[in-house]
Amino acid sequence: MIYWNSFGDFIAMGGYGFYVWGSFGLTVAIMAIEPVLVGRRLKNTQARLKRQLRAESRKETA
Amino acid sequence: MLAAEQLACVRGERRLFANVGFRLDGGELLYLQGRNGAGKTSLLRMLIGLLPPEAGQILWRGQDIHEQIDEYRAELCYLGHHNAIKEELTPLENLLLSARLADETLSEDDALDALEQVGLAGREDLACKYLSQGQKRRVALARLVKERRALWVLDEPFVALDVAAVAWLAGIISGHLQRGGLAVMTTHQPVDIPAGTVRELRLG
Amino acid sequence: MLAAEQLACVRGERRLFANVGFRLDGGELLYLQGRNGAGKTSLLRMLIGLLPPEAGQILWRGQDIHEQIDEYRAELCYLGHHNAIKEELTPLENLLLSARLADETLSEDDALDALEQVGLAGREDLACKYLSQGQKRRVALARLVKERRALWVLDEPFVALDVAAVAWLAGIISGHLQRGGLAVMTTHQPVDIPAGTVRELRLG
Amino acid sequence: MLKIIAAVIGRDLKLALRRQADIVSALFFFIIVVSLFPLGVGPEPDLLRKLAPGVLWVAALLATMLSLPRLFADDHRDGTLEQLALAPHPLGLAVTGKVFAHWLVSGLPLALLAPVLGLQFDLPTDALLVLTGSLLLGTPALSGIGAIGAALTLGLRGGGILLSLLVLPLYIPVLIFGAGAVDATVAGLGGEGHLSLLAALTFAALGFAPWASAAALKIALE
Amino acid sequence: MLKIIAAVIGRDLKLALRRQADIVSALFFFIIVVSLFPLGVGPEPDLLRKLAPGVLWVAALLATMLSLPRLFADDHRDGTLEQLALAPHPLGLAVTGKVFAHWLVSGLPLALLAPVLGLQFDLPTDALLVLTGSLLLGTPALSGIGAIGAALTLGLRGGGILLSLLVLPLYIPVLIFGAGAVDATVAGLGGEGHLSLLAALTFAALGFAPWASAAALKIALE
Amino acid sequence: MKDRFNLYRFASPATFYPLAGRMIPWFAAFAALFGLAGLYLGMLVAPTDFQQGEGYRIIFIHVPASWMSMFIYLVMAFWAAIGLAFNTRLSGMMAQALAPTGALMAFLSLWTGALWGKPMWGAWWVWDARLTSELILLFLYIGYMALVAAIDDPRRADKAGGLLLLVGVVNIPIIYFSVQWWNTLHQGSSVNLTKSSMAVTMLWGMLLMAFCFWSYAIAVALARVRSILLERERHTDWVKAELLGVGDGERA
Ligand code: HEM
Ligand SMILES: Nc1ncnc2c1ncn2[C@@H]1O[C@H](COP(=O)(O)OP(=O)(O)OP(=O)(O)O)[C@@H](O)[C@H]1O
Ligand SMILES: Nc1ncnc2c1ncn2[C@@H]1O[C@H](COP(=O)(O)OP(=O)(O)OP(=O)(O)O)[C@@H](O)[C@H]1O
Ligand SMILES: [Mg+2]
Ligand SMILES: [Mg+2]
Repeated sequence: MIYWNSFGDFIAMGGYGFYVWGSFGLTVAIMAIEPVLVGRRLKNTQARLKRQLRAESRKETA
Repeated sequence: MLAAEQLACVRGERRLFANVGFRLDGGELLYLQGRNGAGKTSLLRMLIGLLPPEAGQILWRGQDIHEQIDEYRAELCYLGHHNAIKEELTPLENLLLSARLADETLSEDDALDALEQVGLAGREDLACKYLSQGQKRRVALARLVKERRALWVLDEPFVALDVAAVAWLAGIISGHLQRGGLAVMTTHQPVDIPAGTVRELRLG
Repeated sequence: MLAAEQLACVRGERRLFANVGFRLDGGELLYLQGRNGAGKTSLLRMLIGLLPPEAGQILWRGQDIHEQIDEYRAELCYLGHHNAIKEELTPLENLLLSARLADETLSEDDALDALEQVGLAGREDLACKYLSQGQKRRVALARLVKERRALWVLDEPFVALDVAAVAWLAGIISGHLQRGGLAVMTTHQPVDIPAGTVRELRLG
Repeated sequence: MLKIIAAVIGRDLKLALRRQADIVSALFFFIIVVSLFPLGVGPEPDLLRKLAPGVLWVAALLATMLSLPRLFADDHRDGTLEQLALAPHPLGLAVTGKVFAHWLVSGLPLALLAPVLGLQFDLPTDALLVLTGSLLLGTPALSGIGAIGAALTLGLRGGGILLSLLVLPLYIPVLIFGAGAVDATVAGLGGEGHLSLLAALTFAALGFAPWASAAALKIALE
Repeated sequence: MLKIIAAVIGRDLKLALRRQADIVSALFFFIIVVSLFPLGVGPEPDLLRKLAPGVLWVAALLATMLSLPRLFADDHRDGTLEQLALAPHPLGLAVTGKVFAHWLVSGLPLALLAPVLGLQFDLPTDALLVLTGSLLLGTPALSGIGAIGAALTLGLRGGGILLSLLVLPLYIPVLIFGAGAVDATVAGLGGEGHLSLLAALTFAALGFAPWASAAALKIALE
Repeated sequence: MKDRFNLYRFASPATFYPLAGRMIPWFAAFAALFGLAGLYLGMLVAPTDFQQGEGYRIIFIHVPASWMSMFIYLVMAFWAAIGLAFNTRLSGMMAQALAPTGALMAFLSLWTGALWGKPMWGAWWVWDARLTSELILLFLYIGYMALVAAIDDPRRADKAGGLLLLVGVVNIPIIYFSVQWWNTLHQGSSVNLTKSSMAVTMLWGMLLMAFCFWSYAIAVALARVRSILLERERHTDWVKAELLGVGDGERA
């Protein structure tokens, strides 16, 4: 099934390695980083709001 | 004639007020009060239909203003923080143009007469940029002299006016009320309006 | 300490006033009056050295202010029509920055304290663009709380303030006078300043 | 309906005439930008002739764009816009008047000046004619589309540059067909096809833009 | 002396970071204007390569220029400028700080982005380097000269377009040497001569501009 | 009155926030699954292209990214239209949550296209209609984000941004049909339902990758809309309940 004869061939991509891996590399990088950033933003927001809301409710009860 | 029911206002993310209501009939003045940031200007902008209320409705002659917005506006005169005058034009040109754009008819004689009443006689032909802050305000107020629309909405009309001009404006508003007009007004300065019924509404 | 002699002012092509003079000593307040367009703001801008007088001179501790402009300005605090605050910054940042740019030292604690006094406690960390007109004015006024410069020049400081804030500011000005400071002020609203000698000067 | 449009046009023209500096500066900006290119690119006539349609059109775009922030800003600041919105007729009509007045003051003079500048680039006469025609046909679309951008960015800090960010991408079709018409004429192919597409664009923009701008203005006035 | 300059720079950078949209929009304006030319001129790579230095430099000029009106306008409108003028140190120092902050926010990013755009025009590598270098050297002069124009037109209606009218002619030497350096490199002649002239221009501008601007500001504040 | 209640409930932030939270893992899993399958087919199994050599494999990213860049814009425009017509709070937030991902997709389309163009056409970039209009699409995304960021009042931002989205939507057909309208370097559409000129494995690889990008975009946008929801609605009772784990406002 597998089309490639060797791993080296796979990396070389018939001489187009730079272009192919440049495309795939950046895409994979972006698709790895964006979710992390988004997830972090969500976590941060949740934590910050939690802190604020706690402080507020403490103020109210006080 | 003008009624507001259960109005609520949210600006940015803050709820400024909720459940505000009032009724106002001919010859009555609504005097809107409240500390800085209470939402007076916001309420006025709801009344003139520029700011959609978060909740509640505003009725004019028993009907929601947004269902008859052009008819409503033909009976409305609003004067905001800004003077709505063009610095390059003379007071006379400004007065005539603002009438034309508001779809009113105002003859040149009437306009000259109005300018004389606000104490700008002799300056009708000077571009407004040469007038002082208070004089510019007077040009804006000159609109009211010949204004016969039923509802006046005035946001801090007395700002920048000297004592003489304040008294004059109070007289103009009284006249409007006596003719059976309605007015809604905000101001931080206490001012005496000699005629008409004054209702107060305090926000916040 | 502050004296003006035979000042004259021409703006555009109009002579606003001529032969205006006064003397002001420690503990005294000069209350500048006049109808709209009389030239009050123009006179204040002369006093702070931004507008060169057409004729006459302004003396500080007996010497022309333009001969000692940096020294004079180190003793001067001016508050104009505009608030001189940045909408993107918080009240606290604004206060600290304006002190830094004016070459004053202001600790963060002092700044927080000042903000509390003007009734902005709890909003120190909110960007100023979210404040109402009156609240912004209060941020600007917070500068005065810790201000120990000798001469205060205030152009319509009470505009846009509600009743509570007006009383507070009058108190702050009294305190300044009691400490032997000088103040020059304009306003169309009559306001009671409880302490110090009040001199009046009427233009036009 | 026509009464109010005419009133707005009359007012805006009167204001523009009172401060002629505006009209003159837009024209001079156009001239200067066009003249910058020979300075940056070098003086070869062949190169310049090829450049000319693109440069003239891009400069016209930029000159129009620079005058856009003020289309509504003055009226907004001094409260006139509020009064227009409160008048008992649809705001779109008033905006139509303003767009038309803007074109009279900015687009029309550009189109009339362009052939003179085209001469500097050694364009042949038929290309000059098509250049003027394409500008006459295309600049109303620039005013119309620009009005939407101006309304969307009204009152925002940094509005000018944000405005160009929003508007320039939408100007690109106008630019392509406008400059394309001149290019085609220079190449001897005849620019009619481009010109009719340009006319279609302008019609669409003028029909649609005032109402979109009015909607954006109402949002800005809240 | 340095304290006040540093305070002004710190404040302006803080403000710029709070509204990053500004920086980003200026950059995108640059990109868009650069992209407009091929659309107007046509896609031939040879022609485009010849155009590239001129187009990139003109676009940098225009992008800088568009951000100029706000250099003092915000401070003027909210009264901060008055307070700066009333501070007990020369106004020129504060202006120096503002000019430097303006460059950090507008000129520097442009210079760093330019090589990427140069690639779109198929410029060779050494030309790309010289392009970046010339922009790094030249843009401070643009900020400095621009500050004078911004101060002179402060508070005038239609200031934006008037400003460009004043400033663009003064930018021409910078443009000629800047684009010239790149042109010379593309032609294989070496751009050092142009670059050193550019450096001289920048030094002169930075020494002189803050004080001229301060004088103009004082006039505007009367 | 009743159906209005339902409509609002459907778009109600309080119900949507937890729902989105539950959907995210699913779409993330789909994305990973389709991605692995697509890469396996595309990179390991599919044979070479006799014209373009191995360089053609960029297609497995280029085409899905290009499609998504256009599709996301259409979805944003759809939400904008809903928001302007029915004044629903959620629509504007959805549009804002999608924009960065859409811009990234447009950027990836440009990036992979440029890396493809260098070996195939000998230039990183040519000023051809499709490439140019894709670039404009990126500008439209950036313009939208800049406009929304410049407006402080979130609801004004939603409305103004929505209007801009609707105005800009004319660009999408231009991109899509540009290769047919203008004679350009860029190749035309080769995927169509009746006859496909591509090898079956290539086609499947591309479709799987497209599904991967699609699921990915949904997952990321949902996560982003959750933060936006929290920030916007931080004063409401449901956020309090959600974050502090207490009952709803009536109890408090
Ligand atoms: C930066 C440059 C490029 C951009 C912005 C771009 C843009 C696009 C877009 C928007 C599509 C999707 C449209 C559709 O499916 O009809 C697409 C598809 C495609 N592109 Fe590109 N492209 C670029 C460069 C290239 C290059 C250099 C090649 C190959 C030599 C290429 C080959 C393809 C192919 C084969 C498709 C799929 C068409 C189909 O089968 O439907 N593209 N591109
Ligand atoms: N467009 C807006 N976006 C966000 N917040 C706003 C907006 N307009 C007003 N606000 C906020 O709404 C509140 C009320 O503003 P408003 O102008 O109605 O107050 P006001 O009662 O007129 O106050 P003042 O007495 O100071 O004039 C303020 O806190 C203000 O910051
Ligand atoms: N820069 C200027 N150029 C020309 N005329 C000016 C300028 N500034 C002010 N004036 C004119 O000078 C006169 C006085 O203005 P000034 O602002 O000093 O008045 P004021 O006493 O403060 O009035 P107000 O009570 O309205 O604030 C006005 O007639 C005004 O039009
Ligand atoms: Mg108010
Ligand atoms: Mg004054």
